[in-house]
Amino acid sequence: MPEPIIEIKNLRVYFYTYAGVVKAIEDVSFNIYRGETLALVGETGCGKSVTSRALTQLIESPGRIVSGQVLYHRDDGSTVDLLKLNDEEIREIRGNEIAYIFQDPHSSLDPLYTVGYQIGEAMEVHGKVKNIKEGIGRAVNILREVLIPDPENRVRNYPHELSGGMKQRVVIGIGIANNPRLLIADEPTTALDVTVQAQILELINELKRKYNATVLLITHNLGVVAETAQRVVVMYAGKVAEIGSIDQIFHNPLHPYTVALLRAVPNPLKKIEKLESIPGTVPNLITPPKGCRFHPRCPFAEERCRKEVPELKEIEPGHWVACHRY
Amino acid sequence: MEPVLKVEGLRKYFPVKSLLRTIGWVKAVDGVSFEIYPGETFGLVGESGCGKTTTGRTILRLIEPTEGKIVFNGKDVTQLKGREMLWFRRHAQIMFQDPYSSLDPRQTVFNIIMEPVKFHGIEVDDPEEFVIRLLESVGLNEMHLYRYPHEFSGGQRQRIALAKVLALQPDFVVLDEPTSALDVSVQANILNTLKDLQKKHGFSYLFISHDLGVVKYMSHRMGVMYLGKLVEVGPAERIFDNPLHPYTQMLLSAIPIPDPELARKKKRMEVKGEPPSPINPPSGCRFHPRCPFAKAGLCDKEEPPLVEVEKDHYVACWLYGKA
Amino acid sequence: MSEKVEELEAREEYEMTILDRVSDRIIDAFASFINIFKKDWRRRNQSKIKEWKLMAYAMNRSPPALLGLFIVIIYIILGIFGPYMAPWSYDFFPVNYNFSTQLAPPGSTYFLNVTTIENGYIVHYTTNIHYLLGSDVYGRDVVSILLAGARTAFVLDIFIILIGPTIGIILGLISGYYGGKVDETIMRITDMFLAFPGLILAIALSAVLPTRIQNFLNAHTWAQTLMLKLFALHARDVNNLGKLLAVFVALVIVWWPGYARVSRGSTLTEKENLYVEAARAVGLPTRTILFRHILPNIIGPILVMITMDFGGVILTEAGLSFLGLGAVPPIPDWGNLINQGSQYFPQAWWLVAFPGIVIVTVVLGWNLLGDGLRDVLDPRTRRSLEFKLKKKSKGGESSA
Amino acid sequence: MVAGLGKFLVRRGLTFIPTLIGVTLIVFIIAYVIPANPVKAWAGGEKASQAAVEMIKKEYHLDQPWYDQYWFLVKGLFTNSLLDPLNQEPVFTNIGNRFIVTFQLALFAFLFVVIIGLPLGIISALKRNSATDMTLRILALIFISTPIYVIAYLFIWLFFLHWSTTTLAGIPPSPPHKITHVPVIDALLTLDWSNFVQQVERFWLPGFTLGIAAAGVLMRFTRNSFLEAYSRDSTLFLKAKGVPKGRLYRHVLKNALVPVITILALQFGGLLAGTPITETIFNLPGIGRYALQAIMYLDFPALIGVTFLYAIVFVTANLIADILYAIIDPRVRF
Repeated sequence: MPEPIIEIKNLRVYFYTYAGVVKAIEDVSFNIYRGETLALVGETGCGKSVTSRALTQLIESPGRIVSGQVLYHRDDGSTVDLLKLNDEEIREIRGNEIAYIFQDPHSSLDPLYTVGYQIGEAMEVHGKVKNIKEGIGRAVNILREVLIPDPENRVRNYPHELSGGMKQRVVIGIGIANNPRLLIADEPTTALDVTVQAQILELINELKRKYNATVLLITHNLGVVAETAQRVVVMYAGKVAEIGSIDQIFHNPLHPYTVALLRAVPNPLKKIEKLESIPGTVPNLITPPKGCRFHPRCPFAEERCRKEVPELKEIEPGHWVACHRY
Repeated sequence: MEPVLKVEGLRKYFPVKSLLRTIGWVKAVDGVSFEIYPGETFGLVGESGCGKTTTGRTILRLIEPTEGKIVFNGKDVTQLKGREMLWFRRHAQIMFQDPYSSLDPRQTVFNIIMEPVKFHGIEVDDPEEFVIRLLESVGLNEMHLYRYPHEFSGGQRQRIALAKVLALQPDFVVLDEPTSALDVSVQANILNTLKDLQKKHGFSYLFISHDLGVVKYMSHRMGVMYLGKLVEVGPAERIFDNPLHPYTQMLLSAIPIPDPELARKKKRMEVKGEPPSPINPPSGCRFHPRCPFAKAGLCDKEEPPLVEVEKDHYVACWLYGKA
Repeated sequence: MSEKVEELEAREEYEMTILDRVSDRIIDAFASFINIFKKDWRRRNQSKIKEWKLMAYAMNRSPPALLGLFIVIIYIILGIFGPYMAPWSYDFFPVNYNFSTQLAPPGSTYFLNVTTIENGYIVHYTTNIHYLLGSDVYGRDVVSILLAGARTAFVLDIFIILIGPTIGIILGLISGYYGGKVDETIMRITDMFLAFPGLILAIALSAVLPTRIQNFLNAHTWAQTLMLKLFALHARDVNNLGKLLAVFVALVIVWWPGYARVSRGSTLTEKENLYVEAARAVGLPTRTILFRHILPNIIGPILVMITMDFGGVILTEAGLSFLGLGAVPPIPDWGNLINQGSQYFPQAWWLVAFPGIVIVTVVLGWNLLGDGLRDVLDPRTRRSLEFKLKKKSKGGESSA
Repeated sequence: MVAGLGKFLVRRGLTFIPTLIGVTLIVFIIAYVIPANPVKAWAGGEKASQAAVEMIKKEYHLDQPWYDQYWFLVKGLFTNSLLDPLNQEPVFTNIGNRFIVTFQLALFAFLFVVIIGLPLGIISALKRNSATDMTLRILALIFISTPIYVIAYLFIWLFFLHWSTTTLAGIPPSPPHKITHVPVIDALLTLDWSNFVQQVERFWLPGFTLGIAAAGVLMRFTRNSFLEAYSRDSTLFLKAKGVPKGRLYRHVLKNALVPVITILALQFGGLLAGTPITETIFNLPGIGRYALQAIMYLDFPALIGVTFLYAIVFVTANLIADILYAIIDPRVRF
């Protein structure tokens, strides 16, 4: 039985925006197991990024974590609820035990500081080095580890002097600088070209093996999921639709949304006569549909789907789905 | 059959300036030739900065070409002026990638669609009826007539853009990554609409994309671009089944396959380096620094020509040339 | 925690206020008015009308902006009708050998024996003049000058802002859209003007221009009549028009470069939007692209700037007359009163205080309005209001 | 990096040359082409003798074609041989001492702008959408809306007539040791406290008056700039790195300062422009008043000298802004 490193229970995040209360995620629950790569997939606005950020309270105003628990199991056997920690306690975990990589390397880095400084800073704020200067020294090794050529000179470069792929390597370098136990990669390759994407995914896998870390990979690209993850959580409109291993999700999808999604993606290695599209549009999360949030677009929707919110049920070992059909 | 569009030796260089002097050229498009036949979709794939978007825009003379011939329905577009240019503007259209910036936010849907129609002097009995008909053909309706773009989702906006293209009844449309800003579920919808319209009206498409899966789904024939040059041209099915150029092979091996079983079985090739800057492209074959099969003394010296290796399947690589 | 959520939701709901209904009425009336001339206008622009109403709601919920609007409306009314509301003519000062009405403190009253010619007869009568806010160095009533001076300020203000920014915006649009050599030339010229401190340039121009302008006026009677009507001046002041108009020309010259810069910048970013390229792709002429597509999209922030500059022009114009340039007595002018007062400060404090208060109030009014417009023009504010009003009305139905 | 900066400065400096040429041309047009008959005014008004007029015409090349007049003028400016027709002294000699007064005034004003505008702007941003923020925003608008000539008299009444905390007559002597030629800085450098206090007593009120509007502008600008920098993705990434609040704000502030610096440079130029009014009211013998005098007497060589000086200061301020910009923001150098 795999042991969980993170247990997310009934997480709920709302955004109090100009336009009203956006119920970004509601009652999201799933586990992340030690040593796995878990992919969180879904379309724009489904709440996958919000979920990943809520883990360490990284929700900006007007957002607010309304309820839920994030149980974090430390190596020493102790367990903490990350949502109960105060600012300083959670700060010590961020970037140290749980590190992030964001989508756009161009905007993640501060343009006014050298990459060496920014890597060194990540170590310094967690007391891994005495001062930034020592940190910059250590940054050379980190740059070497993320396969940046000529690291001795690159530490002195500013972000704008590097290509997109190189910047993302630096961002990854900042992520692994403190040897984190959980690495959260939020669409790490969306802004990059396919060939660079392949290299970055390869690098993340490599580093994960080396440090025995756990990876939470957030993506909308089902191809990336199939090639890198072991388990998948499919989200739709702020809720978890389905959880399973990649083989379960890709070869035996249960939720009508997952089924439709897989039929909408063109596979370059298969002959496709006709892609199937999902009718309708993603619902507005200020006034989400009652009952199952997918029912307005679902071909199998019945009266019950319009009224009752489906619970997440385990259909086969490790394969959970939130749908009234099961 | 006569091609709708024939591009020959198209080049577009952008100057690089420093202290008022030109110190170099970005060779965005460097000698590209292909043709597109009526009712056909020609796909153009490549990574960002390879010149595929510049190619699309240069063909429509949104950017003036540095060199080369663009023959559209028998007329050289680069020589057109005045009335004839307007004729070209009407019959060759473009649809853009970003649905959020490609519609003027201050105009109603009605105005967005009618402005070009009025400008080109196309006679319409009842403008409202005309626009409603168009909206219906792309899956919108008369409720949307007097709304502003911000009231629509990304997919709906691309439909409006499509209705606008349809209004001028063009022969040829450049589709510049029309779905890359959209979610997969919406993307399938737009792609299918595009295919249906092509069947109905006999449009020719130049389909530009970086997504190999989408290109395969849409195109009859396709070209692969690398640093301003076409490295492989041929029927789409053939290129995917039997990629000849090492770059095409690298692209295919780098692209993630949405099927775990196929992904595990997929033939993999190591992906080396990043695309170099188009300012000073490598000598000889531009791909040689990243190519696992590069032969010193040949690939880094001489540029391979685009040659027909099997029927209708062209490739620019010394592996198939000087044997 | 969930209590807090409900509280937040509750606080974010809005009801239609009386002001909202008033602004709705005004906008509806305006729409019907246009509808008379343009068939179907109201139906075709329902989205736009809804947007206008939402803008008005946003305005109605911002007290500072409302205050600004109120001040500005008063200013405009006084700018148009001020000279006719003044108790005395702007150049009337009593001459009396027994006492001096010069620099009379606020609240003082004098009895006057007036001798005038009416219908060809010499008329004598007695009256009294009450200096509510005191009198100036000539013995003119400050209230009357302030009211008549509103017209001077208003006319200069409107015309300078109509002309200066328009020139700037057009040059900026052209410069930003074409780029290259055109851009380089226009921007170098703009830089030259920006390198002058605006006030110094204005001072220099208003010092050298009057003679030329006066010569022009003297040669063209129609221009004289027009200007006298515009500024509501007596025909005998025709020789002072040159100095007044010099300020006008000077400020127009000073006021365009800033707009050229800003609109060039916005055009540069705006033309990156694909709709501009889409317009080129269907062959639309540059003129249409610039004025029908780009201009409406960049005008928002410029409108805010224009609103605030209505205040800026008043400040600068009054500053020039404070320095003795531009409007000189007997032409009624706020800055000129302060100029007079500065020579008798602190004895004649009212000559600085009252025009000062008027200037600060009006300028602040424009600035508050401009600042409020910035929020009103922000589409996010409008979306939010739309949502909250909708929600409120829904809630009301269900409870009823 | 240094080479990059040098190249950048050369490039930037080159664009200033046409600006300066243009400025002299504009002044030339204003001074020589527009006025009806300046010579008469210089020679002593309407009653000037024909001989005197002829002499002045010859001296200032006014009988020559316009390009010759212009060349004479520019050459005169650069060699400081252009004479002020009123007192027959070279123009820049006349300007020299006055400029120090004006510069010192602008310096005081600038100090007030920075110490009022920056912190209040940052506070406003940190407490955004609160009552404090609202108050500060309205305060900034009031600062912007109040003309110098109103606020000056209010302050004179308060500080001079009422509390007598300042003086309005004469200017204190410069300290004996001249290092920068700016009295207050020299006094500070030579630790001449009594002189320093004298300078401050005389200059703080005019400086404060002159700077208050610009402080309002800076407050608004700093607030927006700070909020913009705070809302960037890089801030979220810093949080995700576990960076503590203090250091986070340091990153944000540095990013926010990049645009603020340009505004500051422009404001320094703007402050100089506001000096004619301030100097007149506070009775300071600076170039603002000199310029006014020159205009009143149609003393155009002096006017050209002053505007040329203003343009140079403006251009220099811009250049300094560019240098600071390039130092803070590594992207500019390329």
